[in-house]
Amino acid sequence: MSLAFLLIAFLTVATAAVAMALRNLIRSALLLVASWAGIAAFYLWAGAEFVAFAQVLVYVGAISMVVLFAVLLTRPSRDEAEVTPASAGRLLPALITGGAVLGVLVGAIVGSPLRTTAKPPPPVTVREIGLQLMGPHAAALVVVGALLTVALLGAVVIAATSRPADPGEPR
Amino acid sequence: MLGSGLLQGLAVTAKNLAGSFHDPTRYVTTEYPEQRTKLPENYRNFPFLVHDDPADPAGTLRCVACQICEKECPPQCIYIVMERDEKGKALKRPKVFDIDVSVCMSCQICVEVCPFDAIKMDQEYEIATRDRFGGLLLHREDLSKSNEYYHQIHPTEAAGVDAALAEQKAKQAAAKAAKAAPAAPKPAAATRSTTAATPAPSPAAVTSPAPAATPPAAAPVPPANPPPTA
Amino acid sequence: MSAPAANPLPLLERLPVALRDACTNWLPESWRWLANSLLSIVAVFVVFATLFALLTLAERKILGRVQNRPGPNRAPLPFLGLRTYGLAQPLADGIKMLTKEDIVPRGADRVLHFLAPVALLAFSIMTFAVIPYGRTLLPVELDAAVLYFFAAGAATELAIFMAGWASRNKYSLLAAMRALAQLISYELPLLLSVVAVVLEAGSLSTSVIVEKQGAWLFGILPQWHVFTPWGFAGFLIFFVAALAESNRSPFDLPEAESELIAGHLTEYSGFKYALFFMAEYFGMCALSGMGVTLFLGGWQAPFPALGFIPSYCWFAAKLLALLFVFMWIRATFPRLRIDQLTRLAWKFLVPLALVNLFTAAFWVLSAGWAGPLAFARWVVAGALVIGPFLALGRRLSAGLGPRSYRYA
Amino acid sequence: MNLSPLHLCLLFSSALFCVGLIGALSRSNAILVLLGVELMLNAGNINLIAFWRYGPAPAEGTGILFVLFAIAIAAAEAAVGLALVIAVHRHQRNIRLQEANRLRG
Repeated sequence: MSLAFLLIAFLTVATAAVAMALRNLIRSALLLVASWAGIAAFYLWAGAEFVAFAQVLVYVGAISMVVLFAVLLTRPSRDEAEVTPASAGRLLPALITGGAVLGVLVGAIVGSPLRTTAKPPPPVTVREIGLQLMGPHAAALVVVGALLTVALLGAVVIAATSRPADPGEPR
Repeated sequence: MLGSGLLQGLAVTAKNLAGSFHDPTRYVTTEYPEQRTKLPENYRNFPFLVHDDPADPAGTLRCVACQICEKECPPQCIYIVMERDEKGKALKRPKVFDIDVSVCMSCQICVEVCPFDAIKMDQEYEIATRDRFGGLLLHREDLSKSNEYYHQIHPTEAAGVDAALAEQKAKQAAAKAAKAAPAAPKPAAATRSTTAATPAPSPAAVTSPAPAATPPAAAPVPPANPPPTA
Repeated sequence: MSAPAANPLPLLERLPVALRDACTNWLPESWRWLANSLLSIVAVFVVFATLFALLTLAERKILGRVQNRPGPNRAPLPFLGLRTYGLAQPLADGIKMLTKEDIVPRGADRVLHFLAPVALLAFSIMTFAVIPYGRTLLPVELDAAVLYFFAAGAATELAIFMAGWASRNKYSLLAAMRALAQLISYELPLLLSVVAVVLEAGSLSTSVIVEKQGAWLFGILPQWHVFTPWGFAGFLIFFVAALAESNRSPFDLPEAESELIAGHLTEYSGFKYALFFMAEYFGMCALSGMGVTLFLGGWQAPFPALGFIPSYCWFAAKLLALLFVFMWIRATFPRLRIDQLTRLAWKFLVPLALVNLFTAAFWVLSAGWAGPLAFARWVVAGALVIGPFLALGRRLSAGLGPRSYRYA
Repeated sequence: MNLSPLHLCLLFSSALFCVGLIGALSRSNAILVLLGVELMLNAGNINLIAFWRYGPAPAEGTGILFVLFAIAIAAAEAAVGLALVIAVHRHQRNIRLQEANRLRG
């Protein structure tokens, strides 16, 4: 099972890295979708079925669509979606920062004796998740719901053009 | 109410779906190569040449190679060469009569100008060919079809033509007789139209289903031209 | 496939599982599950590929009959020369598709152009995994099966976008944008109508949802969800949204021939085109299967007396009936305009689906009402369904009517 | 050095986090920066699931619920962020972050 994990991890990180380096925005968005799907595969591997499907539904189904729409609406020229690659002046500090963070994280992780349990996780059924959401976490659920509503309304308001409706527009 | 129109539309298509199985008036398809619809009598597409005797198609062509149709043809798809004997005397029949049906536009002008009722419109529409250049160039042999065939495809019109031809022949015979008897007066031209209405006995008219009564307006009445032998 | 039930089932009911077991019994225990899963995949694929072939023929036949013509009826069976009412037409189509040249435009993104049909077909096949085809026929028993179904279905939108973008064709790109807008718009009512079912059944598992619809009212009336007020409205919303999600007429804007040539299919030919076609039909079958499962009682027989007929036959019958309605609708309605399409989704279906959710909640809460209260339950739920429908429908169709033309 | 599966998961998530970080810092296209931030969020989610799976005291489903909430918030973030990108593009005809330095639209 560890082999499956390594494969998933490698593919996920690789697609994400390539996506971040590509010039073609559409390709990088699609590769990132592959990366998100890889994360969903990791959730499946870890036994969190429900989260995996939610991840696919939200990221592959919804966020990718919004991203693609944004890319198509903001293309620099009409014909392509190429963007300038990262300039050296930005890339170098970014690499140094990222490398430093990675070094710190890896050092901390490898150096810390993490206690782990050998027993498999308790199987969490959808029913239990629902009960938890509606019971102890009901307040958080309501807050998230309100947040999502406000965010969507805000997004619509921000993105909508303020052009007055054309009176001659066909219904 | 919203949706009632949608339901009405669904009902219409459902009626068609069911009706096409039991109602022959709805189901109008003919399975073409096996079943064919009967063409209307006035259907026309490309010209053909009429001959009178199936035993000798080349010899009894009505065409005298006068080249009127060749000159009148708007897209110029007709090509005629008159046959001549070794002394160069015209034999009044075509040696070459070609129609390029890929150029022909089915206007029927050749039929209307022909003084001899020699060229008529055919109903043959399956002319597809694999030969791009030669296949659509019809020669005299391909074009030559019998008077009986003409009666089959255009019965009313053919009967009128036969009647006119018979009358012409009778008039010629009368003229010959008048020549023999010099005192006889020439028949008036005005009598032609009245006599054309009377059906003339014709061997081909028996095969035609339509009664060979007054020819309809579509049937070209031969114009008052001098007889070919004049 | 799921474990057999406790009480012995009739032979016909057990037949598919028994056949599978006969095929895999000789294998060691540790390998058997793998062989079983592979067999399930093969069986599902073979059945639906055959169904796809027959559906293409049936669709053309039905469209033909609606237009009072026979439809394809000439392709003869090979080497026999028998026409059999065009039964060999799918074969001829398949050979034609396979032997046609595969053309990729010069400016196309070759990788994505190749990947799009493959991904689309893969995701469409994945959706078949969680549909219970019969009492014992469920390829994968998942706790969150409904969520899985829609997650896999959501990925197909991406494939359509890939196809449209990779073709590097204005029409294709327009189609891709339209497809995105349409699929996002209709995902919402689709999911909302399903949530009502999940609310009633209390489970995301398809097998549980079907089993909950197994009772009979007064011993004769089936208790399928479609026979409740909220279920009926939910089914209609689901069906309309499913039409749009599977790009079927009258919502086939992404591939509208008259406006966009063929949309994202413009630059596809040969076998890739066939894959798209197959995926479209698979998507239609999967959504119909889900509709049958969620609303039409799945594999349940409509009357207790008809229980002797195997459950998978009932499922097949319902699936085929639903597919027929898909085709019937295609034969009837003209295509919507893009603004009408989005308006229908956001101003009509989404509010209706939200109200329907309330109706379903009321229905669940009032489950214990008996006697005259049961009657009141029906009245209230019915009013909750019909009232918003009339009000919203009036708003949607306000100002619209048969047009009168004046000839200049 | 003997790494437990939990260590591996955490290394995986930190690698993903750093990829997102480098992307967000180095690219000048606003959409790519947003996507980098999304990746970092996802890396955090992986940690939550990893600790739920291998952690010493796996409370019933808390990790899963946290991830669900995080996914919902990520969706909201993506929607607002991309709406902002579109608004910036409408004003500047450009979404290079170096040039989006005016507050007045």
